[in-house]
Amino acid sequence: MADGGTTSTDLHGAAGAAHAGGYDPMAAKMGMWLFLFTEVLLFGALFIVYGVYLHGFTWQFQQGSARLSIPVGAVNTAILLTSSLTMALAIAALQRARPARARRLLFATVGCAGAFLVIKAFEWAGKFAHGVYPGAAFLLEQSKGEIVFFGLYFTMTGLHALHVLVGVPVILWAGRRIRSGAISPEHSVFLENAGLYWHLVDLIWIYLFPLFYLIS
Amino acid sequence: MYSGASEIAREVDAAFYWIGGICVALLIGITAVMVYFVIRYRRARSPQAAHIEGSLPLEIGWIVVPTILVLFMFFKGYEGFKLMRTVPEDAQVVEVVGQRWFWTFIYPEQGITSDRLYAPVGKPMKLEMTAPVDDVVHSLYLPAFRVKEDCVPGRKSYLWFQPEQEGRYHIFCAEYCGKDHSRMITELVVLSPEKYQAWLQRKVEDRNKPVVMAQAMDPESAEIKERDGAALFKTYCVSCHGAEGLGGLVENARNFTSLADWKRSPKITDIYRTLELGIEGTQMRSFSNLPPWDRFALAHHVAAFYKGSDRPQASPEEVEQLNKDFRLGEKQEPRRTIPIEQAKKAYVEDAGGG
Amino acid sequence: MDAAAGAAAPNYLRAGKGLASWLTTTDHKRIGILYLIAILVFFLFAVCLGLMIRLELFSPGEQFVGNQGYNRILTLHGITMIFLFIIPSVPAVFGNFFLPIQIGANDVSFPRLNLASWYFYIGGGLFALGSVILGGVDTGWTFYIPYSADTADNVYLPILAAFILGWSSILTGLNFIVTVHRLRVPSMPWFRMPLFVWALYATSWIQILATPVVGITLLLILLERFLGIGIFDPAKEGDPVLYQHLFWIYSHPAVYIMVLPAMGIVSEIVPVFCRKTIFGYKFIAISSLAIAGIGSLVWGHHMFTSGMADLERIVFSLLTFLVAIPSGVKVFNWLATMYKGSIRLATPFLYALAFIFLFSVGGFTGLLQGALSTDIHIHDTSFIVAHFHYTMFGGGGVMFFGALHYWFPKMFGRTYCESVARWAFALFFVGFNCLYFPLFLAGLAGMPRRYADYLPEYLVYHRISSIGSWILVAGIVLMLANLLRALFKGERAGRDPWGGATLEWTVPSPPPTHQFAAPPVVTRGPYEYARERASG
Amino acid sequence: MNAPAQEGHLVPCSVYVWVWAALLCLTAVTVSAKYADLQHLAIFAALLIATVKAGLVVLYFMHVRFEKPIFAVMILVLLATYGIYIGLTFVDYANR
Repeated sequence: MADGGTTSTDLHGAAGAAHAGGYDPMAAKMGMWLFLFTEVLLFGALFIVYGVYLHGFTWQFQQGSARLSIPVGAVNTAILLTSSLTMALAIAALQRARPARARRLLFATVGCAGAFLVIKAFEWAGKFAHGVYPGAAFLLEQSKGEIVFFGLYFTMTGLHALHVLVGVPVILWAGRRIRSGAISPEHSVFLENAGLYWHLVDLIWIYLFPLFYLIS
Repeated sequence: MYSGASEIAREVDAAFYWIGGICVALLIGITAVMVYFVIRYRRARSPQAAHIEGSLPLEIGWIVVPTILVLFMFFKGYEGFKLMRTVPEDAQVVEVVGQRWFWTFIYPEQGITSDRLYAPVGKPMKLEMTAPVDDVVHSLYLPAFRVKEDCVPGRKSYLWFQPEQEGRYHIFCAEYCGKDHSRMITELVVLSPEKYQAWLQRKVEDRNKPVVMAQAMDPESAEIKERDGAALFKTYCVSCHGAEGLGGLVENARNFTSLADWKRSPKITDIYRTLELGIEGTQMRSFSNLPPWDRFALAHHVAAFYKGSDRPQASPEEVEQLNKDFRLGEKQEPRRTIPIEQAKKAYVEDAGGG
Repeated sequence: MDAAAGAAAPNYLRAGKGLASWLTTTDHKRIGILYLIAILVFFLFAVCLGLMIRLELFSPGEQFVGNQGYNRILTLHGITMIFLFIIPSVPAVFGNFFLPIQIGANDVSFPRLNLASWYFYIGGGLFALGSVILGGVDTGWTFYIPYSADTADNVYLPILAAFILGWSSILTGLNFIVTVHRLRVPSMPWFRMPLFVWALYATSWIQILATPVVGITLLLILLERFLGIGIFDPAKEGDPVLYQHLFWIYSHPAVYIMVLPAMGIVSEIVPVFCRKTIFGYKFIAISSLAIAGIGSLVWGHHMFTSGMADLERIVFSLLTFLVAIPSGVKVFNWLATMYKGSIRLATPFLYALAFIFLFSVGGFTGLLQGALSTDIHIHDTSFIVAHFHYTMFGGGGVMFFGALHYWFPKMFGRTYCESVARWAFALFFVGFNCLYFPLFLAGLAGMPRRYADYLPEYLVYHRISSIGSWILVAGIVLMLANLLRALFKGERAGRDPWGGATLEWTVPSPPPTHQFAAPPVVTRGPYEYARERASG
Repeated sequence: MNAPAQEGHLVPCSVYVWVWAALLCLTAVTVSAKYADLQHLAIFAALLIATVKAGLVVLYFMHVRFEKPIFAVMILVLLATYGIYIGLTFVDYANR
């Protein structure tokens, strides 16, 4: 890279490479970060909604929170944190030119994602079985703040689960590209970006967990 | 612009003149300089441009001076706003409900309602506003008094004004609320204190006038004829049921020209019942705020849309049942049976819960 | 001289043949042209809707579309003009075409993503048009809750349209930011960038930081309608005002997405036609960032009557006034640039002058709306309608056409008929003021906005305004006809017809697909004329 | 910046493991803090811990500590903007 990390403030050095149609991982990474910003704000808007209603319905939110199982949430948190570790280690392994190890770590990440989704599915199914879902007669009988609490719970954890779900094929695709050699220690930005995305999914959960499970 | 009709209006107008004056002066200045430069420095007269890169003092100048100007403008706007939000202690409270697509003004002390806002000269009026929780956002706008505030479903808002002379003033809905937004117009009627008291008195008596069932059931009776069912229909019903009573202007609004599929029956007694209770789960809400006689007049007007002669008639038992259910024959205490009970309850719960 | 260069490498228009070569192109210039075509089509569609609005308001009472028809037309006019015309107009067309050239690059950082943005745009546009086929939508472009959760009209399509268009906008912004950071030629430090690039850079940040908020908010409406989650439903004690907060967190900064790039173009045009370097380059550059920053602090001024806390209204009023200052800095610097210039009154410069005037009218009337007491009177009246048409159309729209005239020779290699262009401009300018100025007066007299019908006392304002709309449309038609004719029959344009000094004027007209065989070397600021050529 | 030869700062794997361990510990802390009687401070304590965790993820897992400063600057722009959104919204709700 023309960049070479020689200047710390100016990042224009890659022009030469780009003129030759070159590979500019710094651009790709910057683009990924900017994309993640939009994800942060997507959830960020929901966190604002959450904050406003927590302020207005503190007591009802606590009631709603009491209906959620802390052990389930805590286990899911641990699983996601672990998946982030395996993801980081996978990138480290690739950088040390150990693609097989990197792929194994990626599969571990996918395994964690699967476990997370399965637990989440059981959790939701349990809620549904108890009549806690938007529009359910049982929920409509509860205090108004609880309806909003569960409206937010399903919206936010649902959107988060959707992000986990999207992450799985991305990681599998990265694994495939490692095998085919398209991702190599020299051309690893796709994997790094997948990692950034995955860590963001983890990061959002880090906030979702206490806000929904731990306020009762 | 309307002539200012109150102290708030004068305060707002003063802000308009200050801010607008500064703006117009600046706009004229900018435009004049621009036009002058274009003429003075056109290529024919000024073939060679000077090389000027900038000037720090000028830049600082046109950052600092506008900053001072806009802070002054902010302050001017703030002054009038403070006045708008400081309600005098002796203000008379009128509750306002905005609904699709009419206004209801409730005088809580007298327990009466009106589709127009009446106010006495010289008395500060505080409007406490809301909208039913199943309705949409409206906004009460009194241009002559320069005041406006949204009626948000399930929440309360307020504004106040003090009329200074008798007259009639427009009230608009300023927040887009759907089909008949542009027809959600009513009036503020400012009366002398004596006339205002007389108006209140008349409304209270009307509200409490016992119903004589025999007359109420007869469309040709003097009492029913005297009350203008057509005008009431135009105010409260037309926007959903249409001037021809064909309905369908909002979802499931009934067609009055047919006898088929009435939720209750098309008998006068059941139309009255619907006016009293509304129909759950639809936009048809209770009109129990209207005086009972008005409701009968309205019921007869609605019934008259069906031109056939086979309209089912209420039996004497049914008439008596209606009388008993709503105690129509008794002289009624001033009461606050108003369509927004529900909305208010929701609000109270909300305030308590928060 | 560009004949020789043209012979060496085919220009981008001729680089591939057939529709497929256009629909699969990753050339930023071709994508710019794709946007131009689509945006003009949507613009003309929305102009027709606007004409219908003015016809309905020609007289009080129902004219020909009725209340509900009016509400639907008004909504579609708003959605189309805002999401499909004015937000993407300058960045997607001229940003795509000229941003890479102006910084000496051969393309944006992510060319394929760039094409994907265009497809997102078209997809969103089709969704919006699809809602017409399904009978239209009557929520207003703001989709205010609870109305949007309650109306019987199909709001799914336009909301999905807005969501998809939001992503198109985000991806374009993302692409531009990375491009500016990574692909500037090494000899162009930040403060040698053309001011158009600065403006686009600031705009891109707004696109990234504000758009997601409205995206998720609109999705919440869908969830509300579909599942009844109750987040905004007053019957479940949701708060409609919170929706308004979230909506305006995006939609106020969106105003600067519409107008910042236009300001960038004015900053390009003014020095070129004055043959003089721009006055206070750094202040104009920084003021773009300042507007972008302060623009995210002021959304609440759309809600002064919504029942927000009084303190919140005061805070937002104060912050609103701050945004006037960087805008003022720009206007004053443009005026100072004209001082002792050598002004050539060509069509692009006329548009720039019109921008300065119209945007000033819009800006100054904005101050009346920023002040609390005056805004409470004019909020939701036709004063607001006049104000935002002066800023959006008089700002963003006018400079879209200004840019079209300025860069037309570069984009298509041909020049248009100057005298016809001036006549069209005159009609445009007269019609514009005739159309929108009376609405200020009507608003001051209390005429609420979004009224399909009105009291007879407002007749005179509406009558003049409706007549103005015909003059304006005549101007637009004449302008576009002139450009269309030039496309086929215009004279060949040279490399640098205006005597511009930014990098796009150093490449042939139209540019070849790879405009720079080697990275150009920039040795001076973008507008330094006085030391070199005497005339263009 | 990814090619090992140029990077010059391959992060030792042990760092990741330590961060992971810290994250798990903090999760345990936040769960147990719930049972400590913190009253209305609880939510702030939970948010504080979550923010520390988020900081660890961003700095180490997401490599911001080892990237060029421009990334940190951009993240600060994001946080400032989001802070404005929250702050100005709450000026309203805290004063209703």
